[in-house]
Amino acid sequence: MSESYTPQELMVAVAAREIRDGDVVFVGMRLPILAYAVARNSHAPEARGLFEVGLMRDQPASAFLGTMGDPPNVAGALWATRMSNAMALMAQGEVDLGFIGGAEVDRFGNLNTSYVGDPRRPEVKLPGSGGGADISILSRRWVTLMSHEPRRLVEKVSFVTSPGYGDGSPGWRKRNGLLGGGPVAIITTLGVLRFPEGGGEAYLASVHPGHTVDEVAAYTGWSLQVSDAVSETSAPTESELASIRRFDPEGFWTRS
Amino acid sequence: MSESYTPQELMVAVAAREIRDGDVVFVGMRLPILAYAVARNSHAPEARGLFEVGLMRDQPASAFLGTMGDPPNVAGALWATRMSNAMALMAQGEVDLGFIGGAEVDRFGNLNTSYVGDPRRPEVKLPGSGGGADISILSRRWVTLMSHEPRRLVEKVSFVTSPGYGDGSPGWRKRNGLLGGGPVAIITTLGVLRFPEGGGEAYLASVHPGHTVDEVAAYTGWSLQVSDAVSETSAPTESELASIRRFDPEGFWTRS
Amino acid sequence: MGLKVMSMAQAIERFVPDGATIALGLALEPLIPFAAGHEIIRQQRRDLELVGPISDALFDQLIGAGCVRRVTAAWVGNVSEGLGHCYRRACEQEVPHALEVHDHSNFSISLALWAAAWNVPSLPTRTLLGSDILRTNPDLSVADGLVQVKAVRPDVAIVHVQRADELGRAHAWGPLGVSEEAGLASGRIVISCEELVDASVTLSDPNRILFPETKVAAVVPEPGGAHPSPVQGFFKRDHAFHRDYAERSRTVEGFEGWLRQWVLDVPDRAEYLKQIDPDALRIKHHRPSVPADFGDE
Amino acid sequence: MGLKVMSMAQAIERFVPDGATIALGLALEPLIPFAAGHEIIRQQRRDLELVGPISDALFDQLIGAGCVRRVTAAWVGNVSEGLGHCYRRACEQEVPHALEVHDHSNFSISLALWAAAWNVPSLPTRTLLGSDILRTNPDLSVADGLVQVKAVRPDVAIVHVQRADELGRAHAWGPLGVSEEAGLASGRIVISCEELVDASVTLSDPNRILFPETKVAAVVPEPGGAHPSPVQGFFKRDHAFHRDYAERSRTVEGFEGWLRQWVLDVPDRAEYLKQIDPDALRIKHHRPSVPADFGDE
Repeated sequence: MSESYTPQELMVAVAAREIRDGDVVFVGMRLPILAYAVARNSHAPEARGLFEVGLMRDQPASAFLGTMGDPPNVAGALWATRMSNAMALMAQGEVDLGFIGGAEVDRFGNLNTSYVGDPRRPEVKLPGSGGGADISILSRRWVTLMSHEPRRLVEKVSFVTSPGYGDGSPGWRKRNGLLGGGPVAIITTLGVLRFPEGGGEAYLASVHPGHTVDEVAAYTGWSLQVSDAVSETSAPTESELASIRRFDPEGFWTRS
Repeated sequence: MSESYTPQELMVAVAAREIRDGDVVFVGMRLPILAYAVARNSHAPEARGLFEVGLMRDQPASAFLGTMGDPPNVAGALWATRMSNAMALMAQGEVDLGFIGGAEVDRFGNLNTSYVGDPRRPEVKLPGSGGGADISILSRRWVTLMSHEPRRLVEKVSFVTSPGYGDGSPGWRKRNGLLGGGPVAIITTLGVLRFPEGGGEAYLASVHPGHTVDEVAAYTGWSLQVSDAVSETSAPTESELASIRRFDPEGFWTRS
Repeated sequence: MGLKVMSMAQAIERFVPDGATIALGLALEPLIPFAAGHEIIRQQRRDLELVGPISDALFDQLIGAGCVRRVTAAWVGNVSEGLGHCYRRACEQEVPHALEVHDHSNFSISLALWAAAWNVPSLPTRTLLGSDILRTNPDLSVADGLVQVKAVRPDVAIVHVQRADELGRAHAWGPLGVSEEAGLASGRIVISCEELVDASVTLSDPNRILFPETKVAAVVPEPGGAHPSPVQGFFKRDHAFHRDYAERSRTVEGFEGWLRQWVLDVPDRAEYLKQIDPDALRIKHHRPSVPADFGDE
Repeated sequence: MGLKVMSMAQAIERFVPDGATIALGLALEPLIPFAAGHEIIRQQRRDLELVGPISDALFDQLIGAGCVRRVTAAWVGNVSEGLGHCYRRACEQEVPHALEVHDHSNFSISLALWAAAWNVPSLPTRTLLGSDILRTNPDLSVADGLVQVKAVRPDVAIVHVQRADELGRAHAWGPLGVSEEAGLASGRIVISCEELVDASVTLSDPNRILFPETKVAAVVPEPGGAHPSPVQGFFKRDHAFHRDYAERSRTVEGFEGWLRQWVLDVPDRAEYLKQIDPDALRIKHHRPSVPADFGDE
């Protein structure tokens, strides 16, 4: 593995590539804030970022953000409003891509950010949905980022905070009234998992430089399907790295 | 009849007296705007005016208002917001008194501002509810002002835009889920009609100076009940008149 | 960049087709987009559905000119003068043709737009219980002691504001009526503005930006475009103009004369304004808001 | 006049009784009323229900201090650091005591507050379909393919703003989260502010006034009252402070030490601020908004 970038920097670069030019992106906390900044500065100059706190931006904030509500994210915003207005756009299908963080994900892309174990007396109480459930249900497509560990990529999440493809059966989302298309990628510290068109079970699409398919499979809590076309994830380019380091100069998100 | 004031000026003075100090008043168009200004300058210095356009005021506007959305009503406002926020306060029971104009009223205080005749092919198409239906249903108590003519005070309105006491049966409003208490007065060009505690049929409470009970009854489209304690309406005081003329200097509302 | 800026004629041509559902007059009495309405009349749009709470005389004019198939509104008339005579003729005599009316109250039209903004079929409310409006409007129903107000989704909202930039960030101030929910509920938004300003003005105050720019399809610099309605900081309401309209529109002939004078025989807003004395209506006493500091570092 | 202005101790004493349902942290990450929360801890309030979308670390602190019976929220933790350790201990080990949790998403908590603001039992939405949150929160149900979100009516909303006058007209700017609906939904509002200003400042811009003054019960001048959360134009977020809190609150002993240092052994916000370097956090680059002209004549 190259020493020239961290796993988080690679994840940010991969996440940025998920953003298409012109997309309205519902930007989550932490790495996605950087991913938006990187994309906006390279291949997606017409993207718009929507933040649940109640902001829309074009240009990324000019200074480091610890949270999406930090003052540099407000200065120069295109809209400072109420959360429900940002959610209204997403409920109308006007959000092309959302990012969600998760503590646990299963093979069908269901995320748990609420309870590990029985909700009535959990082993671990996680912080909860925030906007995650909203994004998973309402955005047109979404991506999650996660550290690749067997305790995080699990056979079955103990609580579905943010639904992916449910039980994996065809048409599960539509049958249950979920508006958006569902997850398109799980970007981890080891590789990128994707989903078949129309949803279903995740498969390994690419492995990060320095890692192997077997290693990824070993760190996954279910029997991982691997694409015939599995490839090596493209490393961050010089310009992606420069962008990342400009927006996270102290490495708060990408070097800790 | 004294020549020193017009019927409209008397109506404004009477309407102003309906405003209690500290009331939040949902102020309708035309004469009620003046009534609010008069009350605020005399016995109700702590009243607040709420305007459906999306305004709250303490001081009356410093200049003539043709509509509640005129610029002088905005300058110095305590809140400039959306209509739904003003309606929210009323839906919570936070509006003590509302004013509604009407084209027709019946003995139970039901107002018609929509259709005279069959709505599918009306004899007269009136402008509609505006906020009238909302005020009639949601404010704690309300008052209407009207020219006293048999075609306006009718046995039964052809369309209930803004419900008063419905069919007049006890508990009609509560039974139908209406939040507020209903109408308390109909202020006309000839007198003041009031309602019994808890609602029901209107009765003549006072006759304006220069008019008689018989005259009022003759101009009413139903057999009008008259209070045993029917009195003469108190004429506008000097200070009420001064106030009215200050806020309607050209007599746009009160002398045309 | 700047592709949203166009003339009113272009904006109406592109974004208001025959049969469209259009929301306008959304701040109630102020900021009514009369210039847009008159251009719609000039372009002879037909079968429109008009959506709004209270449009002052604009809805009456569009109805009289034969542009309108349906009105979904709380009130149609002339705020300072009373009845809308064209509205009456359409409903009572089918002149110039029949008109479908979906009656609302002010609160319920707001909720219909919020329902569309949030993409739900309807929203519940306690208002309208006991009102015959429930009998005539098929978009209202009662269940479990609450009124269900069906979503109303305009194709386009037309909004006049004090200032906007070329990318569609609009600043409006004063009471906002249902502007915000109507903009969010609509597929697109057409802005007309007193002043086209640099983005440094609009972005200096993102809280005052009324709509997400992604919804704004057109920005029309149109000073005086709300006359005779008031524009805080710019123009007083022209009460005499409303009175004159009320008097002349009492008859079909009177209305047609009015329409020729102020709409059909006038190519655009600039020419229209030459027939009035804008300086007499212009607000001369300024009351600038105290700035808010959006400092970030 | 001026009877609403009081100290934080007075405001909490008068308007936050034991058992109250209180909404706070309503703009999400910015403007969190930490000073108010700390005074609630000092006054040893018990059995509170906390309502809010994301409170950053404030909910965690109130829970750790034993003030809370129920949390109705979308997220409880530490935004830049992750898990809320006191929240974990309460849910996992009933330390300091058991906690009831009504899980929401950000959108659904907003709708719960709008339902209360509009005085309807619930509002419908498409969000949460397919989520197990529907299984654990009794305030959510499914009917006709939509989620019904039950109204949440706080007794009091506590809101930190940039400036307010003595009669309670508050100006806040930057993203507003659910501040507006929470204020309207609540019986009363307690404002804390960076600056107590003359009414000529607030009334110069009535569009920026956040709440109807009739709902505002108290105005507490409390500069720095939102630290360590950010306040546009005044203070940056104190990320290091959040990190320190996250580390120390990992254990009960660590949390108790933190609580003594920053809350229990400090009489008020002025003393608290002496322990930090406010100048290092103060925003020094100003970005005044371009005024809007509210001229009327």
